[in-house]
Amino acid sequence: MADKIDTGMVDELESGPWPSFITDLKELSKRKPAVGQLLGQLNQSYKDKWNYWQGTVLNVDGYGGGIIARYSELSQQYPAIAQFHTIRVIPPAGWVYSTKTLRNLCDIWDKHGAGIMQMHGMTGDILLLGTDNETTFDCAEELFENGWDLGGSGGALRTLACCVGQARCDMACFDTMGLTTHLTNTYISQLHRPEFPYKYKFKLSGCPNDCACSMQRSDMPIIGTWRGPMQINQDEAAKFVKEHGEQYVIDNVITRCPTNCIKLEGKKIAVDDPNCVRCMHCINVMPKALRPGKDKGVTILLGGKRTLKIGDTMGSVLVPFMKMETEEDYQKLTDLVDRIWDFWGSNAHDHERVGEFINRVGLGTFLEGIGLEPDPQMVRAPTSSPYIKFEELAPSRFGGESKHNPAVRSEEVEAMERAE
Amino acid sequence: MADKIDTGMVDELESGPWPSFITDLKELSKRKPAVGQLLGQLNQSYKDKWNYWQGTVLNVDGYGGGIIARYSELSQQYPAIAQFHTIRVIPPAGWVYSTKTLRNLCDIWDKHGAGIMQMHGMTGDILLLGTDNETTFDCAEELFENGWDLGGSGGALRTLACCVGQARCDMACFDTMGLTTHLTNTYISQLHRPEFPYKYKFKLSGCPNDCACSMQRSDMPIIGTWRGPMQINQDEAAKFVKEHGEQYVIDNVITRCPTNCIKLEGKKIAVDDPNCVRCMHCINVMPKALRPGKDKGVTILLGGKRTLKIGDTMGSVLVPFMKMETEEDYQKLTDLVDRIWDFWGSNAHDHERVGEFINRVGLGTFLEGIGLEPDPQMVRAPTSSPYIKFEELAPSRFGGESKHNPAVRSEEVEAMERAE
Amino acid sequence: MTTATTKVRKKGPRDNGAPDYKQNLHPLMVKNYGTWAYHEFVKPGVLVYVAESGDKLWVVRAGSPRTMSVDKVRKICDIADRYAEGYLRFTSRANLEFSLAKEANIEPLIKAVNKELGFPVGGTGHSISNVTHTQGWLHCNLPGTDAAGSVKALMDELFEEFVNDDKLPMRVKIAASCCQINCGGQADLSINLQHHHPPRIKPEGVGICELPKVVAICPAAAIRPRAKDGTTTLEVVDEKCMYCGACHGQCPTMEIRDSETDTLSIWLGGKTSSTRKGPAFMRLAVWGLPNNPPRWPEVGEAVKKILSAYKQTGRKFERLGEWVERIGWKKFFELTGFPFTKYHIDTTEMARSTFNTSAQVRL
Amino acid sequence: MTTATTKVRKKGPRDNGAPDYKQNLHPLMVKNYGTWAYHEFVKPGVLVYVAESGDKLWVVRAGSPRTMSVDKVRKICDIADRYAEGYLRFTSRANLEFSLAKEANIEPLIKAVNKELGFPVGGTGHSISNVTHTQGWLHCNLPGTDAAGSVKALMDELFEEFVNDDKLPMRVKIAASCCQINCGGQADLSINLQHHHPPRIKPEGVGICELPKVVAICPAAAIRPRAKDGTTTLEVVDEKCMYCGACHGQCPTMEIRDSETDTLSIWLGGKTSSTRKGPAFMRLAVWGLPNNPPRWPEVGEAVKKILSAYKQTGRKFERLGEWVERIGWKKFFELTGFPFTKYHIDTTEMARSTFNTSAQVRL
Ligand code: SRM
Ligand code: SRM
Ligand code: SRM
Ligand code: SRM
Ligand code: SF4
Ligand code: SF4
Ligand code: SF4
Ligand code: SF4
Ligand code: SF4
Ligand code: SF4
Ligand code: SF4
Ligand code: SF4
Repeated sequence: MADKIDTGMVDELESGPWPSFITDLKELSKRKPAVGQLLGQLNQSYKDKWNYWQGTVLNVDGYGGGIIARYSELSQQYPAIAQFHTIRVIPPAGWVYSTKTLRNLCDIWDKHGAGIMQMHGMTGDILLLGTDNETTFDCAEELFENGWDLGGSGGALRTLACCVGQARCDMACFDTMGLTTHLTNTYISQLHRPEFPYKYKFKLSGCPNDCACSMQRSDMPIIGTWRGPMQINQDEAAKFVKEHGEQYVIDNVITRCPTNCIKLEGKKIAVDDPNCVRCMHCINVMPKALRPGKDKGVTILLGGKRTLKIGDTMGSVLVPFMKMETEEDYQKLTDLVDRIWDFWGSNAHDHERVGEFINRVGLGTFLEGIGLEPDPQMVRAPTSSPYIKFEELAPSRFGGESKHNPAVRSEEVEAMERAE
Repeated sequence: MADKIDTGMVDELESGPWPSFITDLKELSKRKPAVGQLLGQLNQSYKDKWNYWQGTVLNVDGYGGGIIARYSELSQQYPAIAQFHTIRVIPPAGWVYSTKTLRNLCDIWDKHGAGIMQMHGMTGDILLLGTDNETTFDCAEELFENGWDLGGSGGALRTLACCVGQARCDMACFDTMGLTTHLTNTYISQLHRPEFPYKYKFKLSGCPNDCACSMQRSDMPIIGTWRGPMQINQDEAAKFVKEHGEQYVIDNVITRCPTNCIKLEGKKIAVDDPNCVRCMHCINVMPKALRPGKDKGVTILLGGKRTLKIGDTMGSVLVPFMKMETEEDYQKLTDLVDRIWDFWGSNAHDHERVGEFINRVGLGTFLEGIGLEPDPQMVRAPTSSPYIKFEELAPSRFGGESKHNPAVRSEEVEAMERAE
Repeated sequence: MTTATTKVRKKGPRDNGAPDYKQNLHPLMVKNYGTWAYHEFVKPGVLVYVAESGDKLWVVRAGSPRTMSVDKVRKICDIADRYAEGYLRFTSRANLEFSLAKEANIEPLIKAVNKELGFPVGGTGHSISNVTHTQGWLHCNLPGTDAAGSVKALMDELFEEFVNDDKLPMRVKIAASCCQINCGGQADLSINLQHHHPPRIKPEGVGICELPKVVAICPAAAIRPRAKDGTTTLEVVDEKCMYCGACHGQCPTMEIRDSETDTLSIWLGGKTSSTRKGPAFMRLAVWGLPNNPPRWPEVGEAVKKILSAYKQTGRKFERLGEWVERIGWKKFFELTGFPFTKYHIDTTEMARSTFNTSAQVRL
Repeated sequence: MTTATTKVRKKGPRDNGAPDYKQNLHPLMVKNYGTWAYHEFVKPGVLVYVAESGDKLWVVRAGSPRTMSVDKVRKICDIADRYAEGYLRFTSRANLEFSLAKEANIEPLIKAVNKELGFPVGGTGHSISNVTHTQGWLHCNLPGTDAAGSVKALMDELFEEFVNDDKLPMRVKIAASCCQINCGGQADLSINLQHHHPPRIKPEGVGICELPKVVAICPAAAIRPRAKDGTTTLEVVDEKCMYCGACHGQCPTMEIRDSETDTLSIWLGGKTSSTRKGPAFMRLAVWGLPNNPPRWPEVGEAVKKILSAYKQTGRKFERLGEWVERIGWKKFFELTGFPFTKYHIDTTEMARSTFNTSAQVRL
């Protein structure tokens, strides 16, 4: 059958210096006919500028997500891909593998599926492309046997992602891999069984460089930072200035500081630490001379997501600083997460992510809902609108009236109404 | 009667180093009983924290505005202020007076009114406080006889305001007084007869320092600027550097430039003119060394106002640069104004200022409506939302559909509906 | 009422337009119009302008209460005639400016201004200039507080900052507004009235206004007509109302003020100039200050607390809002001791644009 | 379909959670965890990390197509076993990273990666790293274009920028998304699909989805139920619809794609790092590019035009968006020759926050 398949258009993707997945998959198709048919359908898509997948839902026993089911509309022509599902698999935190681990995955997948892997999906999962309704289950069970687990999908916690962090990076301010693993395992049930209004993503970056793209691609970015003074090695600083020249340092370090808080005093670097906003720039340029401070922790943000519906949002500061080292620190974090999920879970609309929910109810109300004190670091600047409802200042006859934004504790309101 | 009036509370405003209007008005009350009664009512307001003025409308023959009519709720007690109106009078542009002019005004006002003047109102008018239904007319007629005219109120053009500009300021890039006078006289009918959806204010500043507060307090800010290179006097620059020291210049000039486009090269100042955004800062600090460029003109903006309803707005760039020297330049400006008034006038809601109108219909649609090409200088940055309706790219079967924002040419829509 | 216009009387001309400014310019201004080369600060309240022709014009600025008797204005004219060639102007902050052809006239003029008018000279350079303000109880029909009076009390407190020009990092512009309509401008620091509940409708008044217009003006669509005893009256949906007072301006029946609950708020960081980062809006700093005539001491205290922190930590040429931005609002609240509350957090459609969407924190 | 789950079969454990990362770390990473002192760039694609202990770890990065056969992944393992102590990792941009205890292994490893895998080494420093992308026609049910294929074509064009680390002012992150849902991230430069009309409802399909859910998901409230021939179907109010495709994700019947009219747009200036001025969103730069498989040449051309302007006028450490901000969008459009149109002007609720509300202009 393979030789009958037209791949004329996708063949054009075999030339050029960048590695071609077409060439690789063609090779694979020699022993996996489904892959050949996949290339055939893909070629048809290229011709027609049209897609031929239908999506539905398929669940492994005890799981409410993790499988992205696809049915081909061209199954007449390409029966081997009539069903062609993706299994999302949770990777080790930070996408680190021993060859043993990775070979084990390859073996299981070669046995049960089409043998196409994506390392990794945008959320961070290992994506295994190409099972049918039958092999999905067999594959999943063998994955489970070998210690693997399914990733998230639907209105659930999604697979977490983090940067390489302390395993290898000199900038890292907390144990991204440790916390990612801890949160994954603590919330493994929320990850597998969709019970949220909509998806919820954590991404963890060891420092504000945010190599895990947490700010814009996760509902709850957790970003490493430090309190107190930056570490400065003046000898290395002097070496750097000598090597590159003063003008270079002024043009590329001093004038780039967002708060104008770093100075070159002779060959010495002086940082006005209380005004340093931990933007990382100077440290990035002079990593031998400058390092994050010693009292490390995290900043916790909330509400990032990509476009759909209200447009892109970024995380915004929720907790400016939290230590993140001990059991108790982890406990404090999961307590906060629980309160957020509780309030969001009971008050959000269907398909409303936590950032959209905050947009609707207001950050002030949200903070009350989760029991967190307002902090000026949560905002760039206070409101410029005078239309504010100060409950404390309302006369008693108007007292207790609801705020500018719709009341979120709708249960209470209903109860009050009934009592009247 | 005067001695029976309680001014106990406002008397507290007679102490202290700042000049007291109470003292001044008390003096005046000796020959103007109404002023004494005004102080009495004011004192009552201080006691009760309550206001006792009712407002209505009063028009001078042939005028639709210019008088702010007030009736006292305490007229039983204070009959002399039963009617106590304000006459708004257009000042000479830039609030310049010869003593002859000013004495003439004092004389007319002393003759017909209570003799209280405010120099000037927030919009820029001369405010004459204290006439009744009768004297208002007599006063107005005598003002007219002497070349004065009434200011604006209601849904009309308001009295224009401008900074001192070229009359005395070394920063001025166009003739603020000349243009203010020209616009006032060209549009005197629109100023006197409310025919707009709502008020319209011009404020003119000779340079981006905006001493006339045009950005935030006028619908159409007109701000002086220049094209091409800044004028630099390197001798004066060197003197300045010598006098203040290099560090001072770096800290107070170089690092304050918003686009990082000014440098100190030895004792010389170098400006990367294409990236200079005419913010004025460096010129303000070194007015002898630096001056606006020679090819002067204006930037025209649109949409500023204070809080009411949608919150504060600022003007935003409409025409990045226009020469403003000749008859033809003036004509080009009034043509533009006419088009704006036409489009806004026929499509805005009642009580909708031009900035609010743009908010509702979208700037793109507005530009089409007034026949102006989009210019990247109108925005800080292009949109970040992918939800855009590219009419050119819509297939013909969906062609001609209306845009994201409600169609503004509602007449056309109606006509089309009727045709069906 | 408008019947008065029908009375037969002699009619003056109409549509005169603006008085000719050229007739009102100091001769040196006419001569050097558009060719001024530079200026220098001579001393507080006094600048000198040098024209390309070499001519010099000295400008003396005096603080004015804005509200004046004709008699006071005539005295001003007297002084201008004596020392300033018979010309004067007012500034955009209602200050008085005399232009002098002769340097020798500066001191005599200052003396006359101080003695004969009782006005201080100052307001230039890095000073606190006059407070721009509104009508208040003197003339408007909407105010919840006084304007001219509260400003007089405040300027008494800030007098030293007016008559000096180097006590502050940068010039400070203050404004005050007497109702939420805010005729007072944006400013470095502004004191504004704040209402705290929806308008109470005075039932006796409902007839006097055009109901559809009142309904239409509400930006929150909170007003709706209601049939009552055969006639139509209005009602306000409390939850929707944002206490803006737009309806009160349209119809006195919609009483928004409340002498017991209205308070004053302090807003910071407004800026209209395009210098450096450009114009900015004011932000809520302090709320719930009592509306306390005749001298509003709590407001004066709060303002001075803020200015004192600014004086201590502001950098030269750094406007009040730029200072707060640099040191961060966290530091601002620490330095001044005012609380940061949930009410400081924006709840409008633009709220998200005010959030700290970065990991930039001060720790 | 789900009957399959009822089949009797041996069940594995459940809720395993994440594999233990510690088992998968290179020994030097375990030893020096959290105590890395600094890093240095050795050459394109190669960095060295120095720990406080003095240990050195060499990291070699290789470009990967992300979509790979198990056979390819096994070859990767072979190489890691030979030169990298049996460990490897993937980056957040789907690149491959080998960690080496021995400097001497660098060159042999690079040779093996090039030869045996056909992968280039690079993507570090001021390079263009791998393009993050989405499923496209390979697996998703919603795409209007392909992802892996168009990215392969683009990376062929940008190969030199990948294998060098000093051809650009700063690192450039590129992303691509295959429908308006945008699973691809924000990036310095992103190529995204754009729909141009409301969904056409496939009448035959309306039964298959829960209508209330479809109605509810629409952010513009553009979908409403309509009775037709006794059953309920849906209709879209064209004027309200913003072509977002949210309904298409909910129900395949709401066909939003159109092979004739869908186009590609280029967005610039996304940034997630909090460096300097902090994170930023991408902005529309170029629209209406044809969706032209198999190699999308027009997109490659446009991208190169932008990058060439950036290379010429960007300053060191200035991300793409920071560069445009500094030189101004006016200059950007001049340098690249793309037009600025009314579609570039924001029309959302936040529109006003994108306007140039200052007199700051470049003239
Ligand atoms: C596979 C993946 C793209 C890829 O090739 O890497 C993907 C694919 C899909 N995404 Fe996604 N998203 C993927 C990462 C993302 C990301 C990026 C991220 O997580 O960092 C985003 C943007 C960030 C965010 O969460 O907003 C993203 C935003 C969406 C959205 C819009 C959500 C929103 O609230 O804006 C949808 C639509 C929805 O959820 O209704 C969506 C929906 C989908 C669906 C499930 C389409 C659907 O509704 O049927 C796609 C399934 C394709 C398939 O056949 O496998 N996907 N999706 C990524 C997940 C792989 C993994 O698990 O590792
Ligand atoms: C007199 C004056 C305050 C003062 O003491 O200086 C003033 C007083 C009033 N203003 Fe004002 N406004 C005055 C300048 C302003 C300014 C400042 C400016 O023009 O630079 C603003 C803010 C800028 C702007 O235009 O937005 C201003 C924004 C308003 C508004 C809100 C308009 C808006 O769209 O946001 C209203 C309410 C309205 O128009 O419905 C208003 C309405 C009023 C009324 C007419 C109240 C009313 O609706 O009955 C006040 C009459 C008071 C009286 O008894 O004279 N006044 N008003 C100022 C006019 C004097 C003059 O003509 O020179
Ligand atoms: C006289 C006046 C114009 C007028 O037509 O009336 C004026 C005159 C001058 N202004 Fe102004 N400004 C005047 C109101 C303003 C205003 C509006 C206001 O106060 O409400 C502003 C905008 C404020 C804002 O942004 O909110 C204003 C923003 C400036 C600036 C920009 C400051 C900045 O960096 O943001 C400068 C430049 C400077 O300070 O170096 C400036 C500089 C000047 C200079 C030095 C310009 C010159 O070369 O003559 C003038 C003398 C300054 C002095 O007071 O030391 N003037 N100036 C106004 C005096 C008001 C007063 O009595 O205090
Ligand atoms: C390996 C990786 C983390 C991981 O866990 O996988 C990583 C690793 C490093 N990043 Fe990163 N970044 C990685 C993705 C990112 C991302 C996310 C992305 O690419 O989607 C970002 C955010 C991009 C954004 O803002 O949109 C990112 C923003 C940075 C920055 C901040 C740049 C800036 O100034 O804005 C630095 C600092 C720098 O460049 O000096 C940085 C610096 C570094 C350093 C030098 C940190 C260190 O000391 O080890 C690492 C080697 C850099 C190199 O490539 O030359 N890394 N880095 C990711 C490699 C991706 C790839 O294969 O190309
Ligand atoms: S986010 Fe920071 S800690 Fe993590 S890899 Fe990037 S630079 Fe290193
Ligand atoms: S980390 Fe950023 S804010 Fe802090 S000193 Fe360095 S450049 Fe400035
Ligand atoms: S706006 Fe400019 S020109 Fe006008 S007075 Fe102020 S500094 Fe002078
Ligand atoms: S005017 Fe402003 S933008 Fe231009 S060089 Fe001077 S400081 Fe820079
Ligand atoms: S702020 Fe309000 S009360 Fe004060 S003058 Fe303006 S409209 Fe009247
Ligand atoms: S105060 Fe404002 S929001 Fe409330 S009813 Fe009146 S107009 Fe509407
Ligand atoms: S961007 Fe759209 S088409 Fe592409 S993977 Fe995501 S949901 Fe599917
Ligand atoms: S494309 Fe978006 S806006 Fe249009 S109907 Fe579907 S969900 Fe609604």
